[in-house]
Amino acid sequence: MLDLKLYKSENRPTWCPGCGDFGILNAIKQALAQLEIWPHEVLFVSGIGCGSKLPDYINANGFTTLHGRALPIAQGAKLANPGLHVIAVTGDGDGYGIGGNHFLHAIRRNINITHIVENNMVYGLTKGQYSPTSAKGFISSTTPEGAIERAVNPLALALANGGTFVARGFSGDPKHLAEIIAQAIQHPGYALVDVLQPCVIYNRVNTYEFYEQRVYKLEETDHDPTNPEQAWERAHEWGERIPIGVIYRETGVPTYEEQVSVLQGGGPAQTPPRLLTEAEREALLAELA
Amino acid sequence: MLDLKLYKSENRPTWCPGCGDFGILNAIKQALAQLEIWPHEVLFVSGIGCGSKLPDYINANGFTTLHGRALPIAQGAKLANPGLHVIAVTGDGDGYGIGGNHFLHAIRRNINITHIVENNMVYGLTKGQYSPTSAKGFISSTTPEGAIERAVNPLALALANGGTFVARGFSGDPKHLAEIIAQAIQHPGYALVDVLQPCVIYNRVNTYEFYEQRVYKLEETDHDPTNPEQAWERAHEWGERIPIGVIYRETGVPTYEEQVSVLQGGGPAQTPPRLLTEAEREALLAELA
Amino acid sequence: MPVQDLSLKLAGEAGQGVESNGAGFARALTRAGLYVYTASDYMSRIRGGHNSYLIRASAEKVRVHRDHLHLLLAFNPQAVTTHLGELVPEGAIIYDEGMKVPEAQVAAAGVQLFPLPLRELAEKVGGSRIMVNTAALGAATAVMGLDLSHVESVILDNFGSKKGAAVAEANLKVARAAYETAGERYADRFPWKLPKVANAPRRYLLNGNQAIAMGALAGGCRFISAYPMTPASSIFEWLTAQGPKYGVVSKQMEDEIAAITMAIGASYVGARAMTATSGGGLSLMVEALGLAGMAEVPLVVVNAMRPGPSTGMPTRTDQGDLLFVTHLAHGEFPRLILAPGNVRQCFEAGYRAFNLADKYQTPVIILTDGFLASSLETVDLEDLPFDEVTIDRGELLDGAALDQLEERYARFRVTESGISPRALPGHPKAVYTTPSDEHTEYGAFESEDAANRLQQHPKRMRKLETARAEMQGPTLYGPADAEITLVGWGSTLGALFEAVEILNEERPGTANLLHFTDLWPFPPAAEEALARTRRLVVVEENYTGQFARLLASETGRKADHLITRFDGRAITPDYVLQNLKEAAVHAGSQAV
Amino acid sequence: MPVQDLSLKLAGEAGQGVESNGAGFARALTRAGLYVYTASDYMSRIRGGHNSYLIRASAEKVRVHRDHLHLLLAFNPQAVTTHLGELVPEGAIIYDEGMKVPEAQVAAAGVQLFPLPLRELAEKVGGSRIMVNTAALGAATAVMGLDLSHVESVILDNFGSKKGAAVAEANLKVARAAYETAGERYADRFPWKLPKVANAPRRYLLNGNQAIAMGALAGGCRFISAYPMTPASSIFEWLTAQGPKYGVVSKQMEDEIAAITMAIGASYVGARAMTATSGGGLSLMVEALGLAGMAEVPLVVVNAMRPGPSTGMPTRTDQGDLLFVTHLAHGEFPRLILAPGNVRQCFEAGYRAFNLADKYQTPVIILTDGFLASSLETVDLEDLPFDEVTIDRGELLDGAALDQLEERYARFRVTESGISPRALPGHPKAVYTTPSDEHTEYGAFESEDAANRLQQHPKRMRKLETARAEMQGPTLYGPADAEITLVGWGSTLGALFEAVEILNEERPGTANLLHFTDLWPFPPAAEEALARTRRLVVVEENYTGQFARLLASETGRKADHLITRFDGRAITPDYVLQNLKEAAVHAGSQAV
Ligand SMILES: Cc1ncc(C[n+]2csc(CCOP(=O)(O)OP(=O)(O)O)c2C)c(N)n1
Ligand SMILES: Cc1ncc(C[n+]2csc(CCOP(=O)(O)OP(=O)(O)O)c2C)c(N)n1
Ligand code: SF4
Ligand code: SF4
Ligand SMILES: [Mg+2]
Ligand SMILES: [Mg+2]
Repeated sequence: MLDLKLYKSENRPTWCPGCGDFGILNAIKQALAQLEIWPHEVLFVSGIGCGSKLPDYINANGFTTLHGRALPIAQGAKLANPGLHVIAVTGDGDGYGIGGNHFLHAIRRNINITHIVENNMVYGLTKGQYSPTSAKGFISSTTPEGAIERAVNPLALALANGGTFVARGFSGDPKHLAEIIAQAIQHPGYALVDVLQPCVIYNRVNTYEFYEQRVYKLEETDHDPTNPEQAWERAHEWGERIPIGVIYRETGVPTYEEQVSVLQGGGPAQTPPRLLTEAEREALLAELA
Repeated sequence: MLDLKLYKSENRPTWCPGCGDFGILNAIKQALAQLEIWPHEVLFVSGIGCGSKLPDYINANGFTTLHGRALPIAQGAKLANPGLHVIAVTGDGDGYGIGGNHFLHAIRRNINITHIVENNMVYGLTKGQYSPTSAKGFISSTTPEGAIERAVNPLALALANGGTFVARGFSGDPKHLAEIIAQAIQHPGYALVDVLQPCVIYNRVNTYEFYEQRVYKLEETDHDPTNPEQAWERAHEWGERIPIGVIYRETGVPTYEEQVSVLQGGGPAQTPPRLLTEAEREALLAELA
Repeated sequence: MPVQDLSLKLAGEAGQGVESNGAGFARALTRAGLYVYTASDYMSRIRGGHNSYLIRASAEKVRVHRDHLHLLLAFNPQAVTTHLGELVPEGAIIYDEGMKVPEAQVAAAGVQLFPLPLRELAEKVGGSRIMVNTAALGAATAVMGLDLSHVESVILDNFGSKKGAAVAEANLKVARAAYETAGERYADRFPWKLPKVANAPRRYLLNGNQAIAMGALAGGCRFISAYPMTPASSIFEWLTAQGPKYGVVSKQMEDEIAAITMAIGASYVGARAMTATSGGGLSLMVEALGLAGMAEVPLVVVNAMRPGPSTGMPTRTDQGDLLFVTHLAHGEFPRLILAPGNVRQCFEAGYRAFNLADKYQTPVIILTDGFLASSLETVDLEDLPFDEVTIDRGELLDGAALDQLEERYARFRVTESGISPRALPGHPKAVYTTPSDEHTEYGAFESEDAANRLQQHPKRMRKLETARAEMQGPTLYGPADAEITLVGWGSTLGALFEAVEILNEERPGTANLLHFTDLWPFPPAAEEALARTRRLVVVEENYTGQFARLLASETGRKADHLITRFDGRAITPDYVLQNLKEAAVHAGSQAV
Repeated sequence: MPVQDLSLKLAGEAGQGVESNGAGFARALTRAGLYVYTASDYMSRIRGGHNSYLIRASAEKVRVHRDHLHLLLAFNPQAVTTHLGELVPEGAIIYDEGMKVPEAQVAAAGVQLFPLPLRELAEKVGGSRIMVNTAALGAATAVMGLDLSHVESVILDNFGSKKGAAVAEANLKVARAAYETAGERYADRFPWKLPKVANAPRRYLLNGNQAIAMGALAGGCRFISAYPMTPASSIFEWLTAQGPKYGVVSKQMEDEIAAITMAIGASYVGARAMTATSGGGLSLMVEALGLAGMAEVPLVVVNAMRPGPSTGMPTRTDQGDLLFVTHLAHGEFPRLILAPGNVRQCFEAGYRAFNLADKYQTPVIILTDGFLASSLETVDLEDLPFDEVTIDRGELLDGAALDQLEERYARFRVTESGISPRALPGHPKAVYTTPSDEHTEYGAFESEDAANRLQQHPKRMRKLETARAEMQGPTLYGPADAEITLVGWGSTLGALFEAVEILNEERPGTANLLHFTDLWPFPPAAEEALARTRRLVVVEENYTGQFARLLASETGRKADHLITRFDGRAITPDYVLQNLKEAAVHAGSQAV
């Protein structure tokens, strides 16, 4: 267990007081400390949004990128340097809205990264428009008559697309969340942690109270996370009771990088580029003669 | 039943002899004739790819757009003029690869369009790279060691995302396909018809023979397309036996347009734009004084 | 001692209501018969962070804010330290008497302190600490010598129906109490008073984004699909809010690509459709803009600029997208670019863009920026010229015309103007396809034939030449013959206008202003206008002097001097004057 | 009657192997000691449609193809009608004697018909109709007076291992049979012969895309993520194929946005990473290019141009993206643009781009086009200068340097050059963040502070000025003092070079060529080079004369005359000469 102070950034979070993002930040630090991952051994890649400011508030390598594009950047970093722990941090708009396509394909690609989604079911940073996970009927500046679409169910999507680690946490229970994040980091392959995160300013529906009254821990039930049918069922439970914990875990699936021949000795960022040898040049030239 | 000749285009298809796209074209004409939809009453919106050339080969309104962007264009056309039948036609790369995000969100939005995917499990027009639906291990110019990702399962994705009409056809059985397409057009809401389409040049795996040996029709079984569990199960059947037909159908779900107040009297393209009345101007100005 | 104008600023933390109270106060001043101009300054965060809101008011038309303040309403200590330097001597700071302020420093600046029991009044009289703002505004009203009635009317409007009469009543009480206390204590000590204007006509307070949206609505826009992005979101949100009343379909999409392509789909079948975005959003829309160009689909896109590159400074202002917009997308196609300079021009751009898009069947881009998007301006009725709005759909064939069609309909008929008569899908006589590939007159794929390409590509490009003839401006403000000509475009209009006024007041004939709103195709009148100028000083808000470069490539005329600003703040008259004086010294001002 | 050069064309339907046989024959000619240049012409479809493949061969270096043919191998009747006009008098057509040809028309053109039992030979001797191609090539070899051995060696290479010796054997037999028959019947009647070259050094046949990819590999590129798009795919496919041997990670992504952002991620942690795309793909990459600019991530992007707008003409060529690439993305950031003109310059651009990207920590864009991407050129060893390849990572701090760091590491340190020493993530002494928002020297968010912005934005932009000093060219070809100077960039090099040669042959001193490969930042040597020119004729493959406009805005020098081509075909020497002659008459040539 490393010292939590290691991860203290000199920048003070600009989140609103009470924002669920604080709990997520704490849980992440907790998980890193517990797994003894040093700040220089991890790279956070985030998008744009309230939650995506997280890398600024933790002492660790960080890259705050573009709205929706954290996942391919994280995957590129991981393939180039598999020695780094790569953690993508996105909002719900970021990860499931504009970034939906990368989400889809990252799941089935199974590169060994962790994806933490700060799912406040609203667009926080741009001041309260509805998001893909907003409930049907959610009223916002762009849905004055209430959201019409069926909300995205990220867990079901991940399952439908062959995800190998699918979990949900709640920012109001950072200890439990830290536990899930630690498992996600340890999981070999793409690991989704969807985090229920109250936005105390723009989401008056999915509040702390809303969740506190509903969430229950899967570990405290007889849920078998290796059973796809049970996972599919739990992924659809949303109402009086909302499950948190590891919904699904498939073991023994090789990661993407394990299946690429040239990555077996490490990634290209781990050795400095070099000039071609005489033999290599000749081989290339011979093909052209 | 209208005369099939109505839909005859003066342009000759440039598809390779034997291409599965011919069967799809025929099935579409058949469905239109059967439903008595005249060429001017329908708008085909396609992407870019071999299959997306289809609007050029049928006498009907057509718009061949951008790779991956047929769905939002089709949705915009439908919302602006709900009087048109709007049919989106895309390839698998087009619809599930680059267009994956629009696919995701079109499903849950449930605008009343039909989406026909010419799923040849390969990139045809660009000469044979693997696609999101290519089987794991598929060898192509960009996957010389075989595709590593788990293939996209479009049916499962549509189900996980709240799709209300999810079907699969086979271009080698255009009569059956026409039947499915006709049902899809009649379905109120977003209707997905994923079509197994052999590419005789670049896909040596998923050939006519491959399918002919495997496909079976759901109508000929006791499959209940209104049962979500059965649908989920059938969506995952892929191997010795491959189901075609309507996998899932949910009735009674209002379309998106039915839930938008201003669309109740028709769409904005159906009435010419007009100047504001005195009263309207005054109302606007009053808010600013 | 009456002044022409008075500037005050509200400043405090985000979440303290700086912006909403500032806007309310600006409305009260407008109702008092004054002209106001506001400039807000806020951070890319929801709570916390320092925000400020400047209001300049005058009995005369105000076109821009200035760098100096007469009055500061400080809601926290940081407000004082941050803005003290902006206050003129004898200017004053209104603040809660419980707050610590650096008195010596303030005194050294010659600034007065007007402590007041704002919080106490809010709590005791109003029953809630939130009303500290109301108290401060009541106090400001008093020291500026204004009638409280206008503030009261705004309070009633804001709370009257919404939050119930009780809240309104409490706010009214707080305002009056502060008004009285401040009036007694400080009214005499504050040297500036706002005039009481009798019988002013009704005037209107709105920002550039509202004006664009209203112009668009007036021009028949009935479809907007967008994705939220500061500082463009308010166009989308305004149209969304008005939607149900006027039949506007409004759709937030999954991303900007979906937003613009959905608008293309809507326009393709005949709706007047638009989207609005900024920076990264526009970058994502590039491919679709090329599609609209090739498919000849009318399309209106608003790009509200903010400092880049990339995420940059989301809540600030900039004019750094000009050359990007002029050249965006692979290949070549006609596009039109309008850059309005004030509320009136925003309104005009709103409806003109739709007429131009329909007429030339191609994308029209309105370039605005964070400053113009959010600054409130008081305007007269004539500046919202609803009467001038026309709806011109160009060569659009209606049902009757199509019924009479004798030959086969050729959607992409080659014409001299480049404009091909357009039929909307749905008529039996005009069944056609539109490929994004090169195509024939009838819309058949033809990405091979050189002869066909030599017909269609120039046909499309000729629309640009046809459109050039109706591109307006540049407009000359100030004396026809001046020593220097300031050249600007878009939102710097107000600042440059006033800079010219000041220069000519100091010494008549010093300067004039050549201001561009229509940027592309480059207006044909530019060359002649330039020919009559002497020393050319281009002023713009970017690093490389993009307009100066465009001017050079289009007219061959190089700027003699370039004044730039790229720190995310709007150019003010003061910035221009100072740069002109410091000329070669200051970083933002380069001899070219 | 020996000639300097001989041009032949294979033509038939897509799927008839026109391209693969053409490429094989070009290789045979190269092995025979000749220089070749090829130009293929194919449609955006997989089977059917008319394809052709032109090969120009000579004992001297060949830089481009010409508009005329000496020999046509016609695989279907359409081939004859389409290409008859290209044949010079006494030129000949080789075709199967069963095929109908318009004899009168051919005769009227002074062209000879060489019917042969190609199909019969293929079927009887080879056992398969597919070998008709082989038969035709055997026949061509004979009439051109070439030894069959080189064709035989290529057949052996192509089939020897792959499809088994039997197939190779059959093809060899067919080739020889056709060679003999054609030799007997027609060799005497064909007036041109290719020289037999003794002891030619080993030479290499490759296209521009292969050269870029090979240059990149030589320069240390070990990561490519891309999305297929004609005509860029072959770069990606070549590196993918070589990947396992050289340790290149290659990844096809879900779209171009994912492709470029994945490359940014790989480069961020230290790999030399690239992507390659075209048209619409580049349009989709715009936002990410801005990110790389802001985040100061080295990145190499190849854009292979094809005619737009939008999907346009996917299999054709164009130079229409220049100004788009120069200005793409909102806001301002430094980018470098290289536009190689031939195989050698492609190779050089391949590794130079990586050195420049690392040195300036910003995107470098290689502009190529459909023509350069796919035309095969015979080059000498010195044109693939592996020995000149260097790997210069610029100010990259290695582990040792970081170990010794004494102060806190400032990733975005403000320096005079604008370049900040870079550490890769992973070292305990250099833990830092990079926001796409404006940021401090240490990488903390700072999208508010004006003073910080005034440090960081100019810092980034200064890199452009630093880089300008090492931008190469333009290169002057031909006499220093000429009546007219042709100005071109990128892939038109060969055509303009030969046009100048022809002009000066006709009348010495007529013309020279100023060719640009480094386009942005605009090379400082341009002004001086231009000062020594007289009449300036800019030649480029787009409609609006984009380079001419860039030239005007960067140097103030306007072109005297503009020759453009935008029908998707490459500019040839003939096109230039004709346009110069017709000057004011021809559409593609405008006085400006
Ligand atoms: C391409 C692009 N489009 C839009 C934006 C504006 N934007 C910034 S954050 C955001 C959404 C934020 O929502 P979410 O991802 O859920 O994060 P949250 O703020 O709720 O944590 C948007 C639309 C942007 N920065 N870039
Ligand atoms: C933005 C963009 N990227 C890439 C391409 C090139 N491209 C054209 S079609 C295609 C893929 C075709 O595959 P699919 O969608 O499965 O259609 P198919 O040809 O197999 O019918 C690609 C990558 C393009 N036209 N536009
Ligand atoms: S707006 Fe919502 S999500 Fe953003 S910081 Fe505030 S509480 Fe958190
Ligand atoms: S390449 Fe494949 S998909 Fe394309 S036309 Fe040929 S057979 Fe059909
Ligand atoms: Mg959110
Ligand atoms: Mg396909």
